[in-house]
Amino acid sequence: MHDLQPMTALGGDAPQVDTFDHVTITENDGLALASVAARMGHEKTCHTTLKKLLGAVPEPGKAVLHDPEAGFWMGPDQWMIGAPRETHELLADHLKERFGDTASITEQTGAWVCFDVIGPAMPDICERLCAVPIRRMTAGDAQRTMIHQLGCFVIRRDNPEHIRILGPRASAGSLHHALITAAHSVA
Amino acid sequence: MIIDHPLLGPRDAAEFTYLGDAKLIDRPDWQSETAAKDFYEYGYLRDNPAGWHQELWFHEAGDRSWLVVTRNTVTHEISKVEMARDVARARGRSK
Amino acid sequence: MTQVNRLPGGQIDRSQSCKFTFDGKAYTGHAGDTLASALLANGVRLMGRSFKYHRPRGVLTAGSEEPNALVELRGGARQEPNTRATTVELYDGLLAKSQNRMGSLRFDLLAINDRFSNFLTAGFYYKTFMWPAAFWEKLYEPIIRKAAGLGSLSLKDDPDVYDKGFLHCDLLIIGAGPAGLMAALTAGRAGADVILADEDFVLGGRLNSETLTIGDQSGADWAAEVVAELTTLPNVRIMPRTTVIGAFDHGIYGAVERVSDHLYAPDAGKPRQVLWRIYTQKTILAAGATERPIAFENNDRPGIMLGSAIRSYANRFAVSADKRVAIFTNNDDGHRTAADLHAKGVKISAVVDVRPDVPRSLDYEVLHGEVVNTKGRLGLTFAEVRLADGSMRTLECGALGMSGGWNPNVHMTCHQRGRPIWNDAIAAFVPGAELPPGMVVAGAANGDLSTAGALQGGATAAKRALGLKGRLPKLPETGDASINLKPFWYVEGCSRAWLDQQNDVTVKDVKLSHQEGFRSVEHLKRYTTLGMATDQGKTSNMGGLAIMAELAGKTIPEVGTTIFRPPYTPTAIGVLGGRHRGQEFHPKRLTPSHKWAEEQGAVFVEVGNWLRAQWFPQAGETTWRESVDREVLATRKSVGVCDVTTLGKVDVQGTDAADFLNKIYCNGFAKLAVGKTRYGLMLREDGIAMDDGTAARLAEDHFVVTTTTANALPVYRHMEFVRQCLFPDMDVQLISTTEAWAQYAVAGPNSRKLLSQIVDQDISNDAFPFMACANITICGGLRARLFRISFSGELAYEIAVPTAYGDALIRKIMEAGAQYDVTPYGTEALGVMRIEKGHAAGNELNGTTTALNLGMGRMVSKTKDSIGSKLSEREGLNGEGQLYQVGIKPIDPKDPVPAGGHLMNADGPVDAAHDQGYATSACYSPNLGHAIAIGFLKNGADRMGEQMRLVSPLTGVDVKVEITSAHFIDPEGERLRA
Amino acid sequence: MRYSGLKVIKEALTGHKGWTPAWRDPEPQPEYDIIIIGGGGHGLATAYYLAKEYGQKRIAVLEKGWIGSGNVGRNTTIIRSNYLLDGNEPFYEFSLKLWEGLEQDFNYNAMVSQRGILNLIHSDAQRDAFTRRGNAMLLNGADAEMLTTAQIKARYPFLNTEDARFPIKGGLAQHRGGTVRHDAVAWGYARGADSRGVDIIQNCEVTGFRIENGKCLGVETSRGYIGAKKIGCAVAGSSSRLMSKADMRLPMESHVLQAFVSEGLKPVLPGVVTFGAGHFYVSQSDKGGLVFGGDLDGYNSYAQRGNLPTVEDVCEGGMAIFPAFGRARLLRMWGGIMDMSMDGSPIIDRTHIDGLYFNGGWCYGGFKATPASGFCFAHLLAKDAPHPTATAYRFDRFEKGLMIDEKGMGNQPNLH
Repeated sequence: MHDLQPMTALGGDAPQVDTFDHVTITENDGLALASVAARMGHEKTCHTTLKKLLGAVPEPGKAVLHDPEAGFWMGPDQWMIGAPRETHELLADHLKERFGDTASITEQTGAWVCFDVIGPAMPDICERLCAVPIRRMTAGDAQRTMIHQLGCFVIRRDNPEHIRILGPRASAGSLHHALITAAHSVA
Repeated sequence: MIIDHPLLGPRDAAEFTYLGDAKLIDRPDWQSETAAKDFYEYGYLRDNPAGWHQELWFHEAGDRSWLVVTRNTVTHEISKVEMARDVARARGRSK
Repeated sequence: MTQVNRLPGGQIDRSQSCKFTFDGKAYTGHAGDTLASALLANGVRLMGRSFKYHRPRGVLTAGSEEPNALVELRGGARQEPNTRATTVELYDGLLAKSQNRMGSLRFDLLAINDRFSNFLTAGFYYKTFMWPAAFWEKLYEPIIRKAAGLGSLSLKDDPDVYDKGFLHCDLLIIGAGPAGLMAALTAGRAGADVILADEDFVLGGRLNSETLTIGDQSGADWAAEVVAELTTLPNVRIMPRTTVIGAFDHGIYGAVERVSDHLYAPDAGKPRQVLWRIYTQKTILAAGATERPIAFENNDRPGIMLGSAIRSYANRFAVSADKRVAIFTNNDDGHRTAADLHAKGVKISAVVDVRPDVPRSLDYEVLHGEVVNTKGRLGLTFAEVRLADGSMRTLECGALGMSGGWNPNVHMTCHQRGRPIWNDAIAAFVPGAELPPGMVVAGAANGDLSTAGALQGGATAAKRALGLKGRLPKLPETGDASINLKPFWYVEGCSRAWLDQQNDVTVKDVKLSHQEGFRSVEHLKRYTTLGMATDQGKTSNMGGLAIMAELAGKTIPEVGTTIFRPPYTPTAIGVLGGRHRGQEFHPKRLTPSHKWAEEQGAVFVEVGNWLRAQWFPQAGETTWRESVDREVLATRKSVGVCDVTTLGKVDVQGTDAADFLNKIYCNGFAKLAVGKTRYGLMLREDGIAMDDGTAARLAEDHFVVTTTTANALPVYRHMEFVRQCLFPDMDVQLISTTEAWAQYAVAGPNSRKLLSQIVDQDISNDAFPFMACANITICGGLRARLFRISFSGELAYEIAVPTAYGDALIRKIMEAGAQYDVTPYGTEALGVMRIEKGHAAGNELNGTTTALNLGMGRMVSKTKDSIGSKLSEREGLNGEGQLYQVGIKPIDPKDPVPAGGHLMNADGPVDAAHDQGYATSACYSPNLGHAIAIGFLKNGADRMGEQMRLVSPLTGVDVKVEITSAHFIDPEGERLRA
Repeated sequence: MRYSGLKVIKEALTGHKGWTPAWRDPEPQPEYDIIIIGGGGHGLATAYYLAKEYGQKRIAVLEKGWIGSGNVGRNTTIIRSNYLLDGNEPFYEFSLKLWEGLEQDFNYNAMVSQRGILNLIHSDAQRDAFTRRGNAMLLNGADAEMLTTAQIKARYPFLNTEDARFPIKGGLAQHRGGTVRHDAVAWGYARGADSRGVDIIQNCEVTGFRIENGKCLGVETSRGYIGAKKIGCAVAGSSSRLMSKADMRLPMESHVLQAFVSEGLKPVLPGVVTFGAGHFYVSQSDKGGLVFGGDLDGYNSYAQRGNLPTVEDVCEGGMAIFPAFGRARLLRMWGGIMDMSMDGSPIIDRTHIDGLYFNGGWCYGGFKATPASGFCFAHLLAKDAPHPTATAYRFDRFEKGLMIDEKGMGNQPNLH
């Protein structure tokens, strides 16, 4: 086994947590991610495998919040699969084994920073960040949108006060800054 | 503006990048005898109508789909939004 | 000073006193006052100066349409010019100054302009100031600029922050007067998601300014009760202090919420204002109406106000505009003002009514006639009235209310294509048929000037907008009636009668404009500046139009209006910029080695949104060149390492992946072996080079494509276009992986030795030759990718690991490379080495160069179809006289060869007509010991060894140079393959 | 009537009774030697120079609305000749020279204000590109100066150089650049043309061309048929619509460009500043308003209005370099329709139809070109040969691969 230590997207050894009166913003460093894109002519098989994996095929604009693998729709015939990194460090390899030639698999773990925003002020914060209709979204809604000029995924979780935001990892600092200032604004 | 994405529903046009006339789908045959002229017209001439216009938009901050949007250039009204891939196939494009 | 004009009653909070100063003088008002009402309460009528003639100005209105009472609010960096005193909520410690004056407000030296007003008529400046030509910039213009303008900016950075936000609703209601409130109540009770926005800080609109009753309550109490109910509805969002500024396409509205403007300063971390982008299905415009003035001689003196404003001040703010008030009206509304004031004990000098059948009053005198002139230097003292029988009367008064009728606030109905239509009954423009989609108009904004009509209109509009069935709820009784207006715009024979009080446009100016042929409304506006003041014509346009129509022998609707444009009221530029300021203007992209590079003291440079290490200064190095030279020499001598994560990376998979690359690259990829990498040149369809990079074939159906840092996004977009729109049946899948991998270039003769200690497999030249690529593991098991490619021209590799391990890898490389003195290098050294090697980069791929220009003409395959190949064959892009990429070196090694310099024949003239080419990229080559450049030269391929001049008159350089191959170092490429 | 300070004084003392209309309002005649379609800056300038410089008679300008109601009345008033490429720089420098003597030439104060224009530089690559451009300007006889950040700061002390996301590393200045009172340009040319006998016919919309055997004989208008020996089209923004009546497809798209003006302010900005790392440029009008703009909205449009994202984008750029502008208020915004050509450069050329000439594709650079555009179009119409500074603006340059692409964006008009 190698001895290289990963660093979080915000540049720390451990994920960052910011606590406000009405909301907590947590850097979530525990996600392994890989994209799955159906190969042409293999869409049905690919769907079957997805269904076995997640329990359902995520529809456009939706996530399937399944355990341990969860997934959301990224684009036509393309999904992002996530799982705990501790147990799924080689998620992409495992998916490749399961999907074989029916799908193109690409490791995405390193491409994203993930923040969990939890608390009663979550909708107010969201309204200052992006154009998703946050108060009309329900658990399992997943939309890609712009936050501070960054293309992000916004996923509404089971807890009605919880939103998960995936943003481009290289801009983790800027995204974090946007979240924190929004939290200050509405606090 | 709001573009009613065929898969995702209404989305702010600010999430999209604009390319132009959807005739850009109709790329000429490179081996045709008139290829030089065809490519010039394909690349450079535009109807540029004041009225209904089919045009290409890319959902850059979304699902990365190219869409064909039928929009009125005078009123900005949008009457139809299609997946560009479907339009391309319907116009006979393949591999 | 005491509040001499304060009346009993009103909606101010007398328990809360607010101290404030105006022009350095201290006053006191109450919470609930505006600055204007508090000044009036304190007997202050003179509040400003007009734009051109610097005439004394007092408050004209009680709302956001105020053209006169503009002040510089607050001080220091928060100084806020042109702030309407009528909309400023009074707070304790408020500081305001008058503006647009030279000297004091009372003794403005520029008031001399008024004396010369006869020379300064509309458009006078187009006819003079032309001689001598140079005097315009030197003399005339500076004087004009200094005298013009209104308030001043502090020129300090705005210390406040601004937010942006996004709201979604079923129904947006603009305006919370009787119509808006009734609409909100109807929609809110029906369960719709409603946003109710009003620019005022108290909801109710005119109800707060009137004495009329709704049911058994005062209008203001009714409004408060409705607001209280709305507050309890979770589906209704009430937004006071929020101005909807514009109706944009497809139901998107911009709105500005003034979160902190009523405070001394925003609370820590809180924004001053928020720009909301509201997405709504339906909209009810209930923006009310604006009263209009009447033009008569000297109708601009402080104390002369809109009648409705006088009523607002009296009823809502408990302020009388003066001890003695006269009214000039063409409708019943003027009489309401008189009645309300009289009831509060204010002396009414008289009501002057132009209508023959004047309503009588037992309480005050009513005259049938016209106000023909006024007196009073800094404030109104007398009004001269010509009675219907021709006799004259002088009225002593300190305030005069003008009631010329009401203009519905139709602005937002016209923000898209709509044009208003004329309504004879109220002699005003009302919303036309073509409204922004989803919009319904209600109440006074729709020309319905009665309260009963507003309530009914609001309820009906809500039902219509939401498609609600059933009957209207029972509406309360109200006590107002029609205003019986007789259209009357200006007093016959007047000349210096103000239409646009701020810009000093008078009746005379409109007449002159017509005389000189400026007869369309657009010409009138532009020639006279009528309606171009900060009130956007709200108080001025109609009068001008009416006179224009009369002069042209047309009706007002035939003359038409100018176009209403956003914003509805002037909007702080700061709030439109939001949080995107300073370092947050654009997000930053940091590479995985950023933290490590900071520890090394790296100097960073912006590359798009990326921050990249530019060089790594070491102790004792005093100039950047020293650092860069060291980095280059060390790399070429032993080994260097550079973070190249920023290069775009696209994962291309699928059974047609190779065919796809054949389309997007002008050179061939079908035959590239698995485990090999190839350089690829991508053309735009117009045949011009778009981008270059490499494609590594990791498997039969899997390529990794790299793009330049700058073009990562457009290239990805282009690839998706080709995939989805041109070849929709190709089995190929794309996804960007730019940020998924941390990638480092390890370059130099010792790079293999260094990496051998890190990677888990054999990378000898045989096992891993030049242009090889593979999925590998490093450090005993971490997944990684290795590419044997070189930008520096040295034996080199690029190694990639998942981003989270990028920091660990750079530290590992430094540790493993210590024995070879591994040197981190930045973008500058990277640039030097690629220029030494003659590699094209952004400066060469400038969007106008072809493969041929870049010396790669033969790469464009003729045996396949690829994007851009056909149009690259055009005659103008081929043949004699084309530019070719060349190397440029100075004859005298001490000379610079600056990028941006132009190449000229050694013995020819130096001018544009004889331009031979230009240098694109230049650097000092520490390996060669002199400056070098690459550039483009006409027929350059045939001119090797030629001596030329490189001139840069802009930077004072003119040097002799020699044209060489662009490959300054290792032209045969032996090092690469070592 | 000649305008002068003396005349103004005389009129002021005699009740302004002597002022006459700045141009006549003639009925259209059945036939003219030359018809110019489009009463904007370019069309009026063309007519003016045809009459004044090329001795042409019997000229009419047909305008569908009121003169000056198109782009000459809705731009951000900037003039400059800071171009890079051979096909452009001599032309725009010619234009700038015409601006310099314009007011005396047509006896109208259009307030040509050579207050200077400054393009900020934020990267080394940009500096290299601007160096090349500045040298091209100097080699073409224009003026250019590379300024240091300190020199810029001395002139614009409130420019954000301390906390800038993209540091300001210098700037390319053209001191002869500046601003002009845009409406006055139309009026000045109209008055000058009218006084030389040109018929300016307003509210006369061209509805079609009468073309027989490949020759254009005249135009159908809302006021009847009008014949002409030569017809020149100069209808920026409406070019495609008009030329489609002659069955022509053009290498251009129509796009909306928004512009903005703030409330009046005491002088803060001495010259014109453009922000090279954002989408923002600004100057201050003589009335005191900050006049600013940025990028196109980006989609084809004939609606003279834009949308909120572009408004925000422009103001973000403004706040990034001038954070002191935050407390100034935006007073008005509007949109103009730009005929964006495929390489970002204009066309002044004959069409394939005899007697029909075209001037258009000015993108958003048409205002500064007004005098030279009129002059060169007049030259083409009068002599049937391009003016020496406008030889590159041909229709066939796209088919031949001779694009004049200053920005290097290729055949995508919204990127120019």
